[in-house]
Amino acid sequence: MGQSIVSILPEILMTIFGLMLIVIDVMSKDEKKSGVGYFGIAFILLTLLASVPVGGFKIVGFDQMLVWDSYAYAFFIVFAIAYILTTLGSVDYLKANGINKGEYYTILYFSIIGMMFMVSATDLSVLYLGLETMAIAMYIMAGFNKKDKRSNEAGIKYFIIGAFSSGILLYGLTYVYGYTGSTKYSVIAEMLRTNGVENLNIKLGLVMMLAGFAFKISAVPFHMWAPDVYSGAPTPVTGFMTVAPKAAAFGALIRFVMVALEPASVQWQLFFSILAVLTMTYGNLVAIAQNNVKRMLAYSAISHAGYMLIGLVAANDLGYKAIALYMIIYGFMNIGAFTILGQLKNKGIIDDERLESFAGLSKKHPLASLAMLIFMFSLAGIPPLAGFVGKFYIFSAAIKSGLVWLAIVGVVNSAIACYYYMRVTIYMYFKEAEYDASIEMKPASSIATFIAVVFVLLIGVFPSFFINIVKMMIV
Amino acid sequence: MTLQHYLALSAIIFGIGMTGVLVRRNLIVMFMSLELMLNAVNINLAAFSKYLHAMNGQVFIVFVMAVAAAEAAVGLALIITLFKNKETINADEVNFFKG
Amino acid sequence: MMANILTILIFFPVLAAFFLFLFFRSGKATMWGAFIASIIELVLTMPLMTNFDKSNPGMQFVEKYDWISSFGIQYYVGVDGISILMVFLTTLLTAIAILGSFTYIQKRQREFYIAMLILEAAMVGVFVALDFFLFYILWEAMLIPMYLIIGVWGGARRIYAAVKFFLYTLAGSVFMMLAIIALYFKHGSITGNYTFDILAISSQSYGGGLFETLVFLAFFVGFAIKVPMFPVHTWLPDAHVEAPTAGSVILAGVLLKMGTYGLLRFCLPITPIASINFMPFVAILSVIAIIYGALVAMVQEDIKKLVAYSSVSHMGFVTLGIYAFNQSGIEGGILQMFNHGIITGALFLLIGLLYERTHTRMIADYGGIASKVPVYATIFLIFTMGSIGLPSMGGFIGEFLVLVGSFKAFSNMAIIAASGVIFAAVYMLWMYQRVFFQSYNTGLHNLTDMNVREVIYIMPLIILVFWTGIYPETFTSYMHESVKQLVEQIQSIKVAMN
Amino acid sequence: MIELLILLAPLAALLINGIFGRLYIKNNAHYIAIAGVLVSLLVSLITFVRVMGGHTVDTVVYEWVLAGDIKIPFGILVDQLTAYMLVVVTFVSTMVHIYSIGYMHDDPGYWRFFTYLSIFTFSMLVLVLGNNFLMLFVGWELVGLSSYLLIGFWYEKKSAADANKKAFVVNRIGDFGFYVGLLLVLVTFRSLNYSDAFNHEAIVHVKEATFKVFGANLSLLDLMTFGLFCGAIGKSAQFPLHVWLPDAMEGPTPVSALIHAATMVTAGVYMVARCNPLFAEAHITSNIVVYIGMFTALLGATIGLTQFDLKRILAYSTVSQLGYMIMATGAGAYIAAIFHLFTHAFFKGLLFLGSGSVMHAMENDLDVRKMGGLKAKMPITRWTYLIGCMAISGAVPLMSGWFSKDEILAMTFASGHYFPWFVTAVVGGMTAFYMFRSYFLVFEGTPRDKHKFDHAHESPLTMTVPLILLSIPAIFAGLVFGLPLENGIIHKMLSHVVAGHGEGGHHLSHATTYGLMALSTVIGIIGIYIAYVFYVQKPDVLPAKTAKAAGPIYKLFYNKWYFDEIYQAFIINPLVMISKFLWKGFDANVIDFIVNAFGWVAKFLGSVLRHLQTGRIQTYIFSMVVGVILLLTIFYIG
Repeated sequence: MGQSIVSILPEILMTIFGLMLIVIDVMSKDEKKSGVGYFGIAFILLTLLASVPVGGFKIVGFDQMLVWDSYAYAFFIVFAIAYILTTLGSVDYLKANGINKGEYYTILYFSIIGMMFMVSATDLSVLYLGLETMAIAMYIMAGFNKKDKRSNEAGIKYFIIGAFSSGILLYGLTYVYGYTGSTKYSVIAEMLRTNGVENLNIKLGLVMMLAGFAFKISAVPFHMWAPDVYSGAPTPVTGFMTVAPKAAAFGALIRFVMVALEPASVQWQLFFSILAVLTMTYGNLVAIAQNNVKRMLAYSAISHAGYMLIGLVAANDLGYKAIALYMIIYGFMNIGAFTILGQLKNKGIIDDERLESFAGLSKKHPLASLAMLIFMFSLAGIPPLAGFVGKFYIFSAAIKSGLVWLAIVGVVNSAIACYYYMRVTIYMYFKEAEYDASIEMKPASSIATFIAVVFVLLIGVFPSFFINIVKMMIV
Repeated sequence: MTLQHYLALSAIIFGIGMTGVLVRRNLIVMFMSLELMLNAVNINLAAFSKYLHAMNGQVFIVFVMAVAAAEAAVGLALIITLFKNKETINADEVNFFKG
Repeated sequence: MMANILTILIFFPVLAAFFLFLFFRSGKATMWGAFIASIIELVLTMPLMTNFDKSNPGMQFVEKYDWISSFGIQYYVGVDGISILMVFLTTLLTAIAILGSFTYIQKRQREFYIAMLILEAAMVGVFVALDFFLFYILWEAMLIPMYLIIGVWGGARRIYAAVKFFLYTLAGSVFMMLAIIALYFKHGSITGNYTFDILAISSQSYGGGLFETLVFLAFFVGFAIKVPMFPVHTWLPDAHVEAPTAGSVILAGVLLKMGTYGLLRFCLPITPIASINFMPFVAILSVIAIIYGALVAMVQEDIKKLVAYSSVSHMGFVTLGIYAFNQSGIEGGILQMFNHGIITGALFLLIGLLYERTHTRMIADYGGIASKVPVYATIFLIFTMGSIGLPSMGGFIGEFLVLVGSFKAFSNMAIIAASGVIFAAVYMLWMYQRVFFQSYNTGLHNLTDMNVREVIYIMPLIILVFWTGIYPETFTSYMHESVKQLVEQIQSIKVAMN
Repeated sequence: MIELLILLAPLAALLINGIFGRLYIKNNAHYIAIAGVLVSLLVSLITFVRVMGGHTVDTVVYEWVLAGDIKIPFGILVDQLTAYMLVVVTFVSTMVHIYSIGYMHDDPGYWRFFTYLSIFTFSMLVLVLGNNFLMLFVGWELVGLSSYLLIGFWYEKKSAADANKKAFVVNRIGDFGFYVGLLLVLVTFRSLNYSDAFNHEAIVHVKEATFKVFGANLSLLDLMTFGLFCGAIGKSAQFPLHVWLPDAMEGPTPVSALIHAATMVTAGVYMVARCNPLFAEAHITSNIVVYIGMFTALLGATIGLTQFDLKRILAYSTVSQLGYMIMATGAGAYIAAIFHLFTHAFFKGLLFLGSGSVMHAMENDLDVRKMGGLKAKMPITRWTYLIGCMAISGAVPLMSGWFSKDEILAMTFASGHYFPWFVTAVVGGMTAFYMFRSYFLVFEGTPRDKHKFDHAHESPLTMTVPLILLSIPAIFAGLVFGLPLENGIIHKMLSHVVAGHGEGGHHLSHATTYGLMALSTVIGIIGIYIAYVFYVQKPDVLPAKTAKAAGPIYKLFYNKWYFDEIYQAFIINPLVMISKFLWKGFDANVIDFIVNAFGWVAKFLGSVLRHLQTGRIQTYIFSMVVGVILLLTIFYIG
């Protein structure tokens, strides 16, 4: 029993801190609400330090229902990074848009607890619970800005489609449970190995479950919700949503696929390779046609999910380590880009995230546009920035497992992607200012951007520290 | 009443729920059909649990119900805020974002 | 200090750029700061050149530190006979380009000079990198500053040119990344030690089958775009015409050489069997490039575009020389790379001077300016004759060695390539006549002759162009041993093949 | 090693004038230039005497081009052939330098002219002194450069600007052939040094070898020599590539005298003579050389008959005389060719400088129809010009021309080329006719343009002294070097260079040689008589009448056999059209189209796929359902 408690110690700690956050929120005055966020950061850092899995050990709890190991910890780092950067980035945004409420930070905080359960789940029920905790928190965050019609629409769309997809996931889950007799991954794997995948009509369950996951990581046939929700939600939330939930979904998916469905690897590799090609190509092509930077970055988030799927399809340990590293790097560059986007105010007539409002920005705000340039080229995967290291790792995993054709598709896609990332720099550096758009970098958001830029450059040039974190992961 | 009967029943209810979501325009009705789908899942779980003589299926039903309740609360709240702003809960009006 | 001279050469410009970025506010101060930094860099290359042991074919001034040990990636740099001239050319041209753009760049001077210094660091790095990962990072890192230089300070169609340049080069080098990773795993599986070390990978043979051909093609595409070879050259005229003077000097002077350097450092040693199989194909492409580049240059209306197409023709000679696989061919190719850097760099500087004064590059707008600007006309004539390959100047020696080498390897190609000598004279002299001779075109105004500053920064190029012509041994002595080693390696494989 | 001084003196003059000319030396640049050339002249004369004493030099100054197995030195070779060339080049160059002081007196680019002259002298000496083919080629191209600079000296004139570009390009076409020949030499003899290329065993060893070029298996020696000969065609203005020499008259007259009469154009003859061991073995090429030389001689003479511009007449006569020399080398008479080169340099230089002083007097108007009766006003120019005409016509015995040209005719006859001998004999008559036509039109008869005649005056001393000095060798060069016939001083000296297979072949009995000489003298005299009748007795009747009678032939000759028009129509225009097509058509439309197409396709697909996003929740959910169904079918089939 003691070991089970220890296995969910990080989650317990987080919950306690979460409750304390609510209390702090209630106590703090209206304009001091950002204090809640800073406390949140402090608490998450504390848990991060407290729950370091010494020496890559595995604490299995609750009769193999969940496990706390270096794998889960690596994803916890991604969630922590996402939380800290988003909080710093959104302090000024919330003040500017008049939604400076403490609940913003607490709900964000609780969603991380859901993600932690997802990542450490080795049982379908724990997986489902974590999934839903995170999902519900995200529905609220998407629709957080009550007064803004766009945020409402995002919330509603995310809710309806999210609920529908979790319905499909559950339905698949029942069949998997029904025909393998248990919800534990190890047992499922055992049953699949003995009876083989063909004779049990488990395929229906499998496909529906994987479809549910595909929805969460916005893989193409199930991605329709992503552009509208990402564009509608408040910008820092979009930043968070493109990183943390996606990382959690990938974490849970890898563990489920690599452990539970290990015997059926041929099937799900085929499943995900189709999805990977569609996701990358669709994401990149439609991103080119966008002229609103926020929507463009939404589509780029979809395409990056495609690159990560390549890591998954590679189905070797290098593959999922590459995904984890990619998530860390993606976290920094994407949230950095969204923070800057959040601070962009355009007193002109058109909505402020259009490409034209970036025109001539480098003259007025050299530092901010330099940071945006670094994020854009890092997203495009140009060395010496971090994006390249992530992509390099993913393509190495693909080639190691012989998927050269998939690597070629990935490489061609990243070449196409360069075009729309470059268009932002074209407007910023090469064009003259058309509208008097301006970015006032307040202290909090400039710290967030600074941290993001430093890490993007650091990982680009000295990636060994982060590679070592990821190296210890074993599914 | 063999297992197949239950599975068939739950599949039918699931189908009704899905078409409800796809066809109806009113958000509230869509939300109800979503709940319908979840109940179909519960039937399935109960059937399998009995058939496998294992309790964890039914425990799972409790989880599903709890989650459905939470979802309902959040979903209705979102629908209300949408109504306050756009005076409509017709799914087709909710299309500011396209392309 | 001598042991890690290379690291100093790579990181000094970056530190200087960072220092300028932090402490220098005004454009003028950054300008002089950047110039001094580039001069120091040039001075630092001098000990590299003097202490270089010409009898040792292998790598010198080698530095190796672990970088990403889990992947077998090291910070591994070294220079040998093939790359040392290129390092000197880079530092020299950058210093001259910076001095040359004092009056040319008016807006946003700070960012320009910082971009130039970072570009210099990346270029030096590419020529000395001996680890695939480090090479690839610097190879692509160079794109960003060059893209900004073309895009921000370029001419009218700069955005199209910058985008075209960026995507064209990227499309080529993206396949190179896959080839590098494939080599990494293949080499690892054969020898068991997973590393990105170029020398280790090139010392291993890969059996000449489909794998080696695919790797060769991936590398070849990446480098052919950079050279540029015939079918993939259309980015060069746009990038050259739109880039500011300093940009086109560096673009023509150094960036083109990275393609041919890549062929020498990667294609030949790592995939020799495929290179030998593709020898006729590459030779045909080079000859087409020579003739095609010359013919199209003949009918250009814009001087800069004409010189750009002439670069396509000259680089055709270089690739022809390299793919002759014999000592004189390859040495001729390397010498031609060095000469082309000097001659075309100087031509672009001179055109830049003209553009600063008259703001037009169309040949039709000029006429008979020799009477107004005699000094400029004489210096321009020197470099026109250099570009034609007149003896007593470097161009001739390079071309002669390339033709000798290629004549031994494939005589028909060499004969057609030699006809390029005629077309070179046609297009350069026709341009020279329409711009400098005939009656003075009154439409031109404020045409003043070169002032002292401009003559000073052209002077080193004039000296070098004659030096390589009269006593080329000072430069070719560096490469004898390294090229001999490379040629022996390929000849032994050639003998083994048939 | 004082021979090196010959090179260094003009080089020093060139550098001093070139660097300090514009600002400091300005109008007294001629002192430095003449000093340089005089030093070369003196040292050349000393070397000539030492070479007569048997002292030849073949040393390496420094290793120039090193690449693997190729070692090409920068070396000096002084033997009998070089000695003669040195004397010719330096002597005529000095005369032209002195002459130019007067001629270019008030020209703003005075210092620039003398710098270019020094460049030319230096390059010609490099060409002549080099001890390997690469040095020869370097001199070859540098001489092409200096002719480019000097022809285009008055670059404001469009005609001059066109002429110098044309000269350089046409030379360059010849140099392309030279380059291929050079490469062949290097590949066969593994070195470019004359000593290695010309040793007899190596040549014999290679005699039968063949070389595959574009599929055809040609004999190696013939291909190599033909390549080298292409260079000579270009440089010595032989048949296909002769078009640039008449246009080169755009340059100042001293330039025409020095470069386009005496020295540069003879470089081709020198090269063929230097490579006589190779040419002797290459029989096919030698035949080609003979016929090209013959046809060029005919071509030059026929066009020369009809021209009215004095300098054009002399230019075409040079083309014709060069034809003679080339024909001689083809027929194996290398010594005769060099002998004619030697004498031709003096009298043709004399004629050109004479025409220069006439031009000077007639305010730069060269149309002979406006001249006449100048003998009264310009006695020295008249007499020197007359000596020149007599020398070139070969009709006046004991004059230098008579010796060398008749020897060529005799040698061609002896070597069995009867038809070329016949044609060139007739051409000898034509030469006499058009030279004396020019003399009579300019100096004899009544002045046709009163106004110009009154202003005419004798040229200053600086111009007339060189004329006199040049007329001396024009008269006596033949006598001093040519007697006794066929083994005079020049024959004995050059036989060392042409040892073994030059003269040995075919000796004529004395009777036939004298008979041939008499015949050609008679033909010359007939030519002069006809010219006298045409242009002195009935100047206004006969020329017009014969022109009308000749009709189309006259028009053909007058328009320079339409070569310029043919080249323009069949080579230049198509080339420009092809390149325009390649640029606009291929580069812009094909490659760039594909490149832009990638971008456009991506954009198009993007905009199409974009519309899938309808914004309505139902379509999103529907797409999910469709997705699931599709994947299910794949799994159940797959």
